Amino acid sequence: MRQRANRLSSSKKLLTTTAVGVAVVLGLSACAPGSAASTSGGQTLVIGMESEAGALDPQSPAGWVTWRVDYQIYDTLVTEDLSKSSEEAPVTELKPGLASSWTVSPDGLVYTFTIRDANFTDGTPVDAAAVEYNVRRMWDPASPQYSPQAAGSSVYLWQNLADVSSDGQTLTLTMAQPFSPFLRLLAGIGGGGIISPAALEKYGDEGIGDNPVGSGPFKFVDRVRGERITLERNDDYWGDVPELDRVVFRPLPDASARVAALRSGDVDIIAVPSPDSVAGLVDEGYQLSEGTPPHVWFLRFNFDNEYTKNKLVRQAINLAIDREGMAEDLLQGTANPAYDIQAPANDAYVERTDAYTRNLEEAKALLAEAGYPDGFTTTLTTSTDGSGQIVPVPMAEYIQQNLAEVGIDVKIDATEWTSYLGTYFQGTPDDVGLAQLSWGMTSPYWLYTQTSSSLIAPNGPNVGYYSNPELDAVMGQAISATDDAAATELWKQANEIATEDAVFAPIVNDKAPYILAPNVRGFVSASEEWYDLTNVSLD
Amino acid sequence: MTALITRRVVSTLLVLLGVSVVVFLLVQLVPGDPARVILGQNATPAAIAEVRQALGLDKPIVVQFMDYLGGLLRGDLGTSLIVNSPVIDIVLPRFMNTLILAGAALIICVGVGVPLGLLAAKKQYSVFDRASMFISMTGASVPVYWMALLLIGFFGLTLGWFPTSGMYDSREPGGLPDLLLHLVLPAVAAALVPLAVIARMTRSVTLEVLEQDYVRTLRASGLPESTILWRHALRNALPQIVTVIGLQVGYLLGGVIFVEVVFGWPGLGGQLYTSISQRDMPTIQAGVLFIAVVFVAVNLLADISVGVLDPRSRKQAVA
Amino acid sequence: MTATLQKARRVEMPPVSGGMEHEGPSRFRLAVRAYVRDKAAVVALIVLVLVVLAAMLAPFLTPYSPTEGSASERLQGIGTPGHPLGLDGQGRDVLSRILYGGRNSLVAGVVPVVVVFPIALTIGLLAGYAKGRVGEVLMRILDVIFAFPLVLLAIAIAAVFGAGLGNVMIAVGITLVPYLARVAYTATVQETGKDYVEAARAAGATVPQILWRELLPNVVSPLVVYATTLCGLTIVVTAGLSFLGIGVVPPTPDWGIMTSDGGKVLLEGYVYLAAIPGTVILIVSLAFNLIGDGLRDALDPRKQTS
Amino acid sequence: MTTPTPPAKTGSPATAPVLEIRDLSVEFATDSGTVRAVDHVDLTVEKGGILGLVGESGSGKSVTALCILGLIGSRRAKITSGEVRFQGEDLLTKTERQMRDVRGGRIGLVSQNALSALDPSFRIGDQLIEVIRLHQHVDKATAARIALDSLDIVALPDAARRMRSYPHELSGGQRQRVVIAIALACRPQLLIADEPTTALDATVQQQILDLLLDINKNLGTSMLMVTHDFGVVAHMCTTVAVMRKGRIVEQGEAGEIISFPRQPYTQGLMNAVPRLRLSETERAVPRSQRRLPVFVEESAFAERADYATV
Amino acid sequence: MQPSDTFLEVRDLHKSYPAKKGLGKHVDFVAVDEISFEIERGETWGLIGESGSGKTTTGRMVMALEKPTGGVVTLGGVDVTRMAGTELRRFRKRMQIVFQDSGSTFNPRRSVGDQIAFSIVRHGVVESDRTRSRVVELLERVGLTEAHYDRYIHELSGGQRQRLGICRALATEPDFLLLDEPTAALDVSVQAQILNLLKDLQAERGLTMLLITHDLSLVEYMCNRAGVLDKGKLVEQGDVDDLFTHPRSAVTRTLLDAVLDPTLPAPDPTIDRSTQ
Repeated sequence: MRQRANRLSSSKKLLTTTAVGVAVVLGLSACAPGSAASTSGGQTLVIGMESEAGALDPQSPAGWVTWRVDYQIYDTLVTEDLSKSSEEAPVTELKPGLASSWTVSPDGLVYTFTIRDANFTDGTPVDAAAVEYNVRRMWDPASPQYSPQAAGSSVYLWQNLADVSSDGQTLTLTMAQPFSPFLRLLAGIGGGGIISPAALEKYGDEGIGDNPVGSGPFKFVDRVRGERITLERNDDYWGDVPELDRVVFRPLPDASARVAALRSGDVDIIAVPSPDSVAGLVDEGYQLSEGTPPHVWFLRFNFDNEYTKNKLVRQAINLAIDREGMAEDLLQGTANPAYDIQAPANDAYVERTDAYTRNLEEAKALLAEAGYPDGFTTTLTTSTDGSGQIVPVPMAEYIQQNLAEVGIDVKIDATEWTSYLGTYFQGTPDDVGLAQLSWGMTSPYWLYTQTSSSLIAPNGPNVGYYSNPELDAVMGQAISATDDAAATELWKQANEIATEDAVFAPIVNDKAPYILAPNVRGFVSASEEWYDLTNVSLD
Repeated sequence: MTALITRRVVSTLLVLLGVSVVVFLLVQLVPGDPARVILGQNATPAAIAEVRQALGLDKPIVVQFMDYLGGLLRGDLGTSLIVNSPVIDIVLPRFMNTLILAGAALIICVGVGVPLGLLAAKKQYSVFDRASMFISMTGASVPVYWMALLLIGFFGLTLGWFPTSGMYDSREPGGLPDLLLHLVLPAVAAALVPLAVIARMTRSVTLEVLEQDYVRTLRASGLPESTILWRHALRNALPQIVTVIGLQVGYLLGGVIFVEVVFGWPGLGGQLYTSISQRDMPTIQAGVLFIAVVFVAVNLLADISVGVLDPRSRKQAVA
Repeated sequence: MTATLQKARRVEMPPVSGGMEHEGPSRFRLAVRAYVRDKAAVVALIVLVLVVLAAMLAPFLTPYSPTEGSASERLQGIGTPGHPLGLDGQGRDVLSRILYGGRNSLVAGVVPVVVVFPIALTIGLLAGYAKGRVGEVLMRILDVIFAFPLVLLAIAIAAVFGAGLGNVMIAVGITLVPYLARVAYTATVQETGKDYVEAARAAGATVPQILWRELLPNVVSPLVVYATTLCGLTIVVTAGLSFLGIGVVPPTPDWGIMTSDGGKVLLEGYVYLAAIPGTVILIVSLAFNLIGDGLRDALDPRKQTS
Repeated sequence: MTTPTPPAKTGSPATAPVLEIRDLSVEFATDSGTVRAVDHVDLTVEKGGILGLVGESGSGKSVTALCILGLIGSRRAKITSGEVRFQGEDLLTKTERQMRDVRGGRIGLVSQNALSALDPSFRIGDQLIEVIRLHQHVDKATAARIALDSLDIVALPDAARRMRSYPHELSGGQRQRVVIAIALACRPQLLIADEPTTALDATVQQQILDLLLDINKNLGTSMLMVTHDFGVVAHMCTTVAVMRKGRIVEQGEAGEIISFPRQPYTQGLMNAVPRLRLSETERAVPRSQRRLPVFVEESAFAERADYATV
Repeated sequence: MQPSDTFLEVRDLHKSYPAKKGLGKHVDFVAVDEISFEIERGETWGLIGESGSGKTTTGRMVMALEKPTGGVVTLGGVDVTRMAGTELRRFRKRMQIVFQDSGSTFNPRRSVGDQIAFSIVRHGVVESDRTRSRVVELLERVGLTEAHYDRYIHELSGGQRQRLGICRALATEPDFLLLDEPTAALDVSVQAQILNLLKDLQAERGLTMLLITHDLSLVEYMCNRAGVLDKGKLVEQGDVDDLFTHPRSAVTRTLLDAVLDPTLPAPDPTIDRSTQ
């Protein structure tokens, strides 16, 4: 995968990026008051998660649920500012993490990080060598610590890396070609978390997940599988020391059980409340916290399908779907209608209400123009459950009813989540016009993963067999751009092309609602799938 | 007697061997690729191939089975696809929790079901008999998870008597009292169906016993009905009741999955639920194996205690 | 020694003066009469017939589709005009879903039992009569399947085959084999030890004749009774599998799915959504149990008195 | 036609009878209506006497015997008239609690199925001790001693060791001895023996009957012997009552009735049985030409009789 | 005894069951120990014994329902113990059995007529279209009627069940009938009828019968010759009149003493005891 690098020749723009401004902000917030609650001593926050977390190894394959715990334990070199809500900052800002600063060479090939003077919670120092050790675990098959699982899960992050070296607190990463999404990818899930090499040596690949050691704001205490993961404050944290003494993550896979646990006071925060419980809970005085994470619940068109390969049909379908109705009625306002392929939590977001607002007349006209005045029959595949899928079947049924209004007869083929993922990534069968999934990143690079002709299934997530040389070219330029602003512009351009061609039908963006007990303070829903707990306290 | 036990133990071991074969085959039959399960959305063909090799999935199936059996004998049940740690570490603690829950439920089943059945038999055709049998028949027809939710709603939320989830308090995990408090609702929910079955079986077995000739001898000796029921009828019905209880343990171990999910009980059932949705086959394999082993063992135990309970089989008479 | 000596027991006859009927009513009529004596079983049968009819005639009983609804009308309770049982979370008519759902739930409950019945009967008969090595091997194989708790095995098999009504039925069916076969086996062993089998052998009957003419009628009866009660259990188990996401796939209407969907909002106060299908499952499974009890009497010639 | 004959005084001291049954009727509700199983029956057991109650299956003899102990037990049975006077008290008016003292304490029962009359799950000794302690309110050791005495009375070999045996470890005859020991443990004034030797071999039957005779002689226990066999009556009874279809057809001193049966039914019962010891004239007929007299025809179809087996 | 027309011959018949006593030590349990006797054509031979004496096992071996561990049984010159499979099934036409409890030998879920008809069809006794009328003839012969044909066994009284048992045994027109305690569970009046019936049938059809019983008076009534079985051994055999008047073995004497005759005037213990 690393070898299959983007072949666009690098541009010559020179730019050095520093993060001084961000550091200032950090310094200010460190002095901010908020110690009032911490006098009470034993502050323990209990979070009801929607499912059991996986291994607490940030470099092994895992979903958001796991990463939400990892995020509290591990630092990444670069991180996002999650202290601002989505309203304040629709797109999260990058800020220094374990790297206090960094430079990028003008050709965009060499990244030099200055590693912060910090310690892992096992007492070993954080230095560039430690970070290099982590990188080689994911990237270098020749290194003793190499793990295929870690490599497989971080493939997009390290695909262009050519070399890594360390010297004291300085880490140098050399790319085979410019890769503009790199910093944002570093901040996210999929390989960014830095583990104590001593702990990795001690516990090994299999043990580290149960004995996680990082340098984050909380340190791991214990884990009773299926029952709880307990973290406690890292008093020696290099950044803001959290106000909470302890955080307990409890897996409660059943939505009703989560709500019941919140009501009975067993937990303070719950994720993914069932939409129907939200209004009642708010009435009872519970707090609702929502954001706009990089999440798109969308349909993929199959470009091998007789009907959906027709652009007019794709546009007609887009126009026939009632996104407002779904968000408000079916989902009770827990999601926003999606007006772009990219999520709003993304620099390349372009709101295209013109392309996506419901218009049945126009949809019918387009269908007639395409030669299907009476509509046609096709299949929509989706899962019955799954991470981020909200309530896939009722949503699919909703779309089924919308499309029936323009004469399109949709058959729903719903399978259980893991089998669905398996078949989804094998590519969409010819007779299936629409395949649903929810996904998204704060990096616009996400568009590339979905539409590049080099990533057509089964070689990548482009399961609709979309291939557009024009789009490929623009995205290639965006990836190798060395100027952030220029890259963003290119991504927006790519975005427009995809929208115009109606590659997808984005439906909704999840608001990722959390319900908090009345006494929870300082919880912020930022434009990300995970959250920062350093500022959270209990009354 | 000794011969009988030996024979039963040997046949149980054979059954267990069969069980492990079935469990292994179960995984082989699952469509889809464990490597794909591991890597999820980020999977690329190269990464998948690499992971497959790391897991030994590229070996012939017979070799895989021998590896699996060898592992079993060493107590190695494989590595979880999702959590990347030895399955035994995941399954064993949760299995213990399931045993706690199932054990508590069993105590309720036996403690309530047997007396209920005895009394119903004693008062055959009375209002008490008909009512308790109707209720227990109803109990056997109620979907467990539905009952569990009702219990949560009423005793957990409306009355607030019991916690609704987990095994211990989240903030200050207490010792045994805390555990017992958390145990009440899930144990009751899990006990319901087996309780109904045990009550019905106890009733019919007791009725049979009460028709025996020796009961008339006992009555003619002037023994009070209560002594006849609780001492003699129970004692004679016990072997059959124990057999039924042994079989109900199977239902308990299977049905407990619903209870664990709804009550967030960190047991094997909840783990299986998670593992099934994650297609974590080694964990499913181990979990199913554990439960099957317990079930087989419990029934072996039931068989043996039936032998001990019945004086007639204690000394095998020469035919 | 045969046990005949012990078995001989004086049965005191009542002082009878009644004459004899020349032509008694047919066996079938007698069986019906024995069944009818059990009032609960009669009510249960009527209820079940009504439920089956309602499921078959669903399109005539309700104007609404079981899979389509309007999200703007969601979650309206019992007594909503036009929707006597209310609307569910997708604004679908609950009554329609109950009626159409009956088709799936009843099929899921009955078909596995009906399909497995002859298989289990054959296994049980052969194993029970052959005893010896063949019987031993057959029963050991069944023991292996039996070692897995019913729900768990159904879950595991459903996990292998994937979700869907058909797969669930296969899973449940496989799980039921050892249960039914055991009953058939036990009955066969018990009957084989009885004098009439020996008498048939003494009369020169061949093995197939003994199996078919002597044992079968005596083994089938308890098996039918047991199978009937199993139908109730399968409906509940199938419903449970749907709850775990490995049963019937939405939007297919099915009582299990409806109960589990309804369960999600049970604690939000929408009790009716789970209570209605839950009650229907309860009633039907109860009906199967009671019918089983009634059949026990009806199929017992000793209870078939005129 | 039922004329209750006053008990013959020959050889027995003139004292008040132990048991007097007057006008007893019992009805059973069956599917096909009410059946009167016991029809205005009068019976008397003299103190120290043995009354044989003889009849075929369904004649109501067992039901009559069980009525005395209040053990008809079936919900379908109902005593519609009469009284059962035991030592002057009417047992039918007693409460269940009072009856418990009578049962096992003052009246013992030896029931017909020797093989199944003992609780298979308890040791012989424990079953005896339980009854003894119930009625005599003594400690366990004393009860054990009394139990052992009882087993000695019934001549159970190796009684001390047998106390620790389970019923299945004993032979049929031994079991019946234990049943008798239980019935006798509290020295009842009356022993009801309901076909005590059915299912026992002929030799064992004789031993048991002789045991009962010894008990009658040595302990003075009065007995009600329910049987279908005139051989048994001839062997041990002082008086006899012949029952048919719920009624007493003939009653009187045993020797007299056996020698001169007045009722054809009684004659039939006696003559229908093949006899081992034949007179010379009987023996003169070739075996192939000998015939047993048949005195009653079976009903065409049996009716359900489960009520009668209480 | 004059040179006889032997129909059934039992020679050195032996049956032992392997039994485990303790661990490892095998002590075989001998049920029938080398017994020999002969039955003449048309005769009723009595086999006397108490429970556990081995008489039922002997009967089962004679009927080839059980394999002896030694010895032979010849019936009409044919060695029964050597037969198996179809040959044996065909041979069963010639020998039939009447059990103590004929009720239990009828399948509770099939009509009794059908079951009797089966024997007739199975052995091709008459043309198949005559089967039913043949069964009815037999029913009537044993004192039942056509109305009983479609009945189920539980609907009939003990005496009727026994008649049916006899009826089925006769269906194949056998030469030999084994009677295993045929009246032990019957009331005296019914017992008399059955015994008379058996006698009549024997005379009618020239049946050879083996009567197994513990009741000496039955043997006295039915048999000219008999043998006494004790603990698997045939302790004595011979002419009944002789056997019962001059018993040579202790067992026989005990058995004789145990018989209670109602009309025996001499040793009436009742009067003795009650006067003392």
